[in-house]
Amino acid sequence: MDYSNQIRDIAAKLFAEGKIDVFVGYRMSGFDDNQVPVVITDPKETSVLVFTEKSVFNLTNYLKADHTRNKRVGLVVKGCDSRSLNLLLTESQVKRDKLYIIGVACEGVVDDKGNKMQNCMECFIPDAVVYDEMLGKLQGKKDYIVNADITELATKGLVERREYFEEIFENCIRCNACRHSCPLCYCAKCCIDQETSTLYNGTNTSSSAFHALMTWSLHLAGRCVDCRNCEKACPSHLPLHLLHKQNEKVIYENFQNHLAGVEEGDRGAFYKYSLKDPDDFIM
Amino acid sequence: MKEVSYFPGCSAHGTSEEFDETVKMVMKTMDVEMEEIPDWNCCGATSAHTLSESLSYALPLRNLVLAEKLSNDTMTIPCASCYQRMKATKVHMDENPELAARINTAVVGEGNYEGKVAIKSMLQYCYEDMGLEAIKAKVTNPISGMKLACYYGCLLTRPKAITQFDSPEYPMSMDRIVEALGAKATPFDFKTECCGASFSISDTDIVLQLSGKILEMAKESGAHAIVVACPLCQSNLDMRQHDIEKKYHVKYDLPVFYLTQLMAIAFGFPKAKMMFAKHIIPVDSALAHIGEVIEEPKKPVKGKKAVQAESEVE
Amino acid sequence: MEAESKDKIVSIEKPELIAPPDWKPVIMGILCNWCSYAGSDLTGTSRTQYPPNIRIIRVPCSSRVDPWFIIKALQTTADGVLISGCHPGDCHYISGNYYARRRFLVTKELLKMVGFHGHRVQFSWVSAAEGAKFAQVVKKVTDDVVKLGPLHLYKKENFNR
Amino acid sequence: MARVGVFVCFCGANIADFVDVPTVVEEAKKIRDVKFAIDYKYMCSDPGQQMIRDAIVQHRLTSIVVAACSPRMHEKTFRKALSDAGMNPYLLECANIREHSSWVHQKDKKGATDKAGDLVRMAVAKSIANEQLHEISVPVTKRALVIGGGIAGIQAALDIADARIPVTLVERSPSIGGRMSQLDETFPTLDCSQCILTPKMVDVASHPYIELIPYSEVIELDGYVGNYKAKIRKKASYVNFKTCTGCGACSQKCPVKVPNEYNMGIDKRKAIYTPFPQAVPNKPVIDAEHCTYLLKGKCGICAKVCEKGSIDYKMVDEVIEREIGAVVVATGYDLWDATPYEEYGVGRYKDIINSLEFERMVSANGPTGGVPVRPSDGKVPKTVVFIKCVGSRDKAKGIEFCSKICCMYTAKHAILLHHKVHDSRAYIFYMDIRAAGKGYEEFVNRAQVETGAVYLRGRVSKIYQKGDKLMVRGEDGQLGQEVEVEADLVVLATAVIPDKGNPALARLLGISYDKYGYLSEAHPKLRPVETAKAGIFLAGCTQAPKDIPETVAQASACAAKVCGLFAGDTIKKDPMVSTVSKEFCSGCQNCVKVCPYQAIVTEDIPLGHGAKEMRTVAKINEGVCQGCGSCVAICRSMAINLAGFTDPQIINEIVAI
Repeated sequence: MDYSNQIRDIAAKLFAEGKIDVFVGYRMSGFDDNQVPVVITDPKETSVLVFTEKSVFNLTNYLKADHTRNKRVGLVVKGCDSRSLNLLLTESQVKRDKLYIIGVACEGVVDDKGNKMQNCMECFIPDAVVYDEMLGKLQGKKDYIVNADITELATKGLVERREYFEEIFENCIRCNACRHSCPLCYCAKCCIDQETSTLYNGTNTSSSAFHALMTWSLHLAGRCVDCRNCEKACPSHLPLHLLHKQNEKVIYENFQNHLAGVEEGDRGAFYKYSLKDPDDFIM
Repeated sequence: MKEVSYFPGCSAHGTSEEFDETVKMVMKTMDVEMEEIPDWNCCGATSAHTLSESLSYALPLRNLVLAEKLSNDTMTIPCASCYQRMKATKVHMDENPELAARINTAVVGEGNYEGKVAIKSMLQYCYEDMGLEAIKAKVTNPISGMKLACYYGCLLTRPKAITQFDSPEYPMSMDRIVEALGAKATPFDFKTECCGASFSISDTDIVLQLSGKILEMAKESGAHAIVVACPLCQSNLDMRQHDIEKKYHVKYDLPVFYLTQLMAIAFGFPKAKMMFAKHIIPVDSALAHIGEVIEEPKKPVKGKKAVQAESEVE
Repeated sequence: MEAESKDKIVSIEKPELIAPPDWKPVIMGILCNWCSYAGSDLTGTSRTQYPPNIRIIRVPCSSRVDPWFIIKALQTTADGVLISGCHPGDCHYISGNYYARRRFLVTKELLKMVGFHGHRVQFSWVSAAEGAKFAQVVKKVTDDVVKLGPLHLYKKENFNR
Repeated sequence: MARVGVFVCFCGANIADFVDVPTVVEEAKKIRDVKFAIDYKYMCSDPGQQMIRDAIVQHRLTSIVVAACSPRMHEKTFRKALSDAGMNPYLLECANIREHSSWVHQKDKKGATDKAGDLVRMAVAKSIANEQLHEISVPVTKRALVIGGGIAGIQAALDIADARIPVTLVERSPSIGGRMSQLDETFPTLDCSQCILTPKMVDVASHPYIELIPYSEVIELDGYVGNYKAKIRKKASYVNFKTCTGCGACSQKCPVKVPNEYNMGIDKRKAIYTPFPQAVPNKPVIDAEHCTYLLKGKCGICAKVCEKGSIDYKMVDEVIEREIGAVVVATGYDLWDATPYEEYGVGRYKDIINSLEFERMVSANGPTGGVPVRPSDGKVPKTVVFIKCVGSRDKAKGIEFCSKICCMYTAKHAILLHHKVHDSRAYIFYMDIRAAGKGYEEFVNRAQVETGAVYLRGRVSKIYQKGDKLMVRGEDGQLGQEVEVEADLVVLATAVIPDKGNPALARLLGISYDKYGYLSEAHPKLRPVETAKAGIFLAGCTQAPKDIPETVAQASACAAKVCGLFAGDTIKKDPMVSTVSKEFCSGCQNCVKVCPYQAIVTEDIPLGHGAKEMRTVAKINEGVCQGCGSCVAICRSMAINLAGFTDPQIINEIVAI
């Protein structure tokens, strides 16, 4: 999977035609063979653009930043990225007519060690769902698979699960990198930072981490597209996807197979309802 | 060439041999290969489900499991009662996994029921799978001139939840088929009334009363004969007709045909093969009407709603 | 797991934690104003008795309940949470309980995954006419939570009063 | 620093017997912010309230907690006490220690006392976060919109207009009158429906405060209570009502015949027509679906014969707007289509008719001149079978509910049949006779005794034709026998269902409807004429099946509600509504989506201070907001809060104990 040349050409063309002000893509990090996102405003710089299976980050995160806000932006999206873009569009955070989207039929990206990422192995929408131009051979939708870690956790006992998560929450240093890296965390001021929320209270104990991460994952429930920007950003290497994938599983199984951002106009599972939603857990 | 599994049921090898024979003729004409379920057993009929619920499902289930071993996706059954038992078992098994688990163990050794074979009565198969147009295309000897009262009986369309076919109260599928053969179906109100069914032996008087009413209404509708798709209906209406006439001092003289018999005639098979000799009421008078021209009544019976929708210009 | 032995109650999630002898569970009950709060009032007027462990908070509608109220309650004061609203279709605000129902299911399943027993968070639909049902629900939740023992998970040791 | 006063009530023995009140007071005094705590025998009594008023002044209290009965009981009383002492009434919190403690823990005084103490602590904690709130005043436009011109709409419009409040009455068909105008005589008095209805119709047309807009439909309703804006589409009538004299020459000469809706399709009307002779307004309209000129461009006879030149083929639909303060919905009922009763041969036999068709036949101005006839051959029937509950009370084929009016009108039909055809006999198959009402039971008895109607308790299982008769086979449950009646005519009392346009209308108005399509009232017992949306009221069969007196009563009730709403220049509203903190709002508009009242809209504000670029944020219309809090809980930015139930208030309660 290498679309570097095509993307360079498209970006150069878009600049030349005056269709965009900014292009968001990937470049080589310069230190190793990993890639980092790059925001290009100078048409001459398009030659640094690359796209391979090392292009892991979800670039829609940059649409909420000041240097792209209200500008005409060209960007590259994979299947998962395009789903978060879909949500940003319905949630009125970006305007479709200001975007030029290069969709990629993604074959999966790899981690630092070169292994295919878990979310890519379980990916059910590899092709971009919203785009102006498509690169690569369409792969079509696949069946939803419950995350392997969630399946494994379900086999563990209550105490074992508690111990496992207690450790996770203890290791959280409340740096909020997960929030900043998440394309769907665009609030003007995050609820955890608001004085009235009494969520944070200035401590970084497992207690406040528990509260913050649980609330965060519930705010992303039915919206998370499993791009794993948060996990890549986490300095403590916490398996944050567990929280999101658990919610995704519950929502998929109970709410008419809802999957975030797959359909145009989707807002996430909590902003609609069905009369057929499960009721048996309620007395 | 279509293929279909075939469950003849006990009566097809006895009282309703002519049904069985003509079904085969019709199927052959329509290019349908029938494959009889090997080693089939009794469906349990009316008796099993009065004795034991489990038994009433277990007996048909064995047949269903055997049917699944054949490669066909549909099984057709001429007898309305067999059809009813099979279909009821299928519907209950599909909807109630607990029951399915319990009954499945009863037929252990034959394999597990998977629910992959559709069950259709002969009438349903003709109507849905063959199609009116295809039937019409095969007619070489139209039976025009015959006025026929189509009698469905209790089981072919009822209960709706089980049969999932046609209207439970005023079905029209058989009427449409006989019309495709060239005959005229009379407006017959008693097409789903009970004929007395199994009281035939235990309390004949009831049968005489109920079947008598059916015959009376069929005669009233102007029919030359009755068409059925169920062996028991046929035997009650045909065999008991003389008794009924004697008891109520009336004369009906209404032969009772199997649908497939008439189809076979229309398809050009010789009368001699229809086993009409097995009928109690002679069929010749009715068949003599073939070729007559039916005068259309002046006022066709028409739905009131249909009239309302039209507007006219003076 | 057997939470309750002869003379000591241990937390089901944290077996090393033993409840003090005078331990009484606290259930935080969040009730919608129009159905369940009215129903709980009816329980009172009809003098139907139930265990005194529940502390009731009134909200206009079950859809007002933000999942982090549940999290907050479990983290601070409560050993169990009961949330109750109008029956589906009866919501005073037309559709609030349908939205709430979705959030509740996901919240409960998430809490279960991170190590809370499912009985810690329970939901019910209690109409304004179901005073007796409310008493039964409270009794059941209280009994359940007593069996689970004290909750000592992610407790905030010194939260602001 | 908060200064909270706590007032604990004995409620006689109600609380004091099972809760140790002095201990609760002592516990309350230990709370940091409580500056004053006291108990009293009856806090709600005048001396009790005086204690609160005195303490507020004396101890400079900033919020009040009353630990007594349920806030649903006396919250208003105590708020008033605060108000009287010059304090904002919304600084009150009630701790419900009676319904939630003393009454439900009568065998556990310690448990009850502990709980009461905790409830007080929670209320104190909440009250600290209480804010001063003020009732919201919403200006009112004093004009009512009545949708539907049947008896319900007519009565509501007249009653409102008599209070000198302008009314706009919108009717879908060319004339007002509705179903009642189709009836012959009415039970239980047998007075002629036309005779009592037409004077009211004329009143509507001539009333100075009523604007009658016939042949039109409401297509849009925006706004909120007191301030609605309605769009009404006036269908093109192709007749200039201003110049038309209603002479009727056009209808006489029109060559196109169309089934007459007014007579249930029994006879024909013309393409240009007035629905019936007493129509109000008595002006014809052209039915565009059937007019030859409008369809094919040929004919034009009506234009030729009209001396006034009132025919205007070029007329188009017109949309008009009205600003209104309240809406009365009175869209009436329809009859259920009995086709699923295949065993009755509905649709196959012409001589099976429904009750409204029978009603038209026996009506003096009906198509048959008041004599019932068989549709098949025009003969006068001698034996008529009436079947009740066709569709009603039938889960399998029809609808579960009882249509309420069929028992009575069937008895009436039996009497009318007897009046019109003296040697006839009525057979009535019924499930139960539900004749609850003034003079109703007597009326049914009269039908049985006077006319010799045969009441057979049982269901009909089959109808079939024999010769030119319909054989009705049913069960006489009282004899336990099957019976067969040889009938000339069968009349089905089919179920009463709401107008099929109700769901669409409900969505347009933003109100709810039940599974049958009946519009839902706010409370089945205590608010039967209001809807959940303030300022929209229901009259007549649009809410549930009703007879005429009930319909009229409900219509008048609607009028009283409308008049009450319009009594002042503004409407007072509870201040428990949501507000948006714009600086926190991220503009995702999920709140717009979940709001059941469409109370949330969006507005554009500058991106930053003085910035030219704009961003979109939510804005709540406090006039429409009902205070459910759905938007608050789904707002991830925590930008919305609900006054009276803010996050700090609820969190304070949670962490208080």
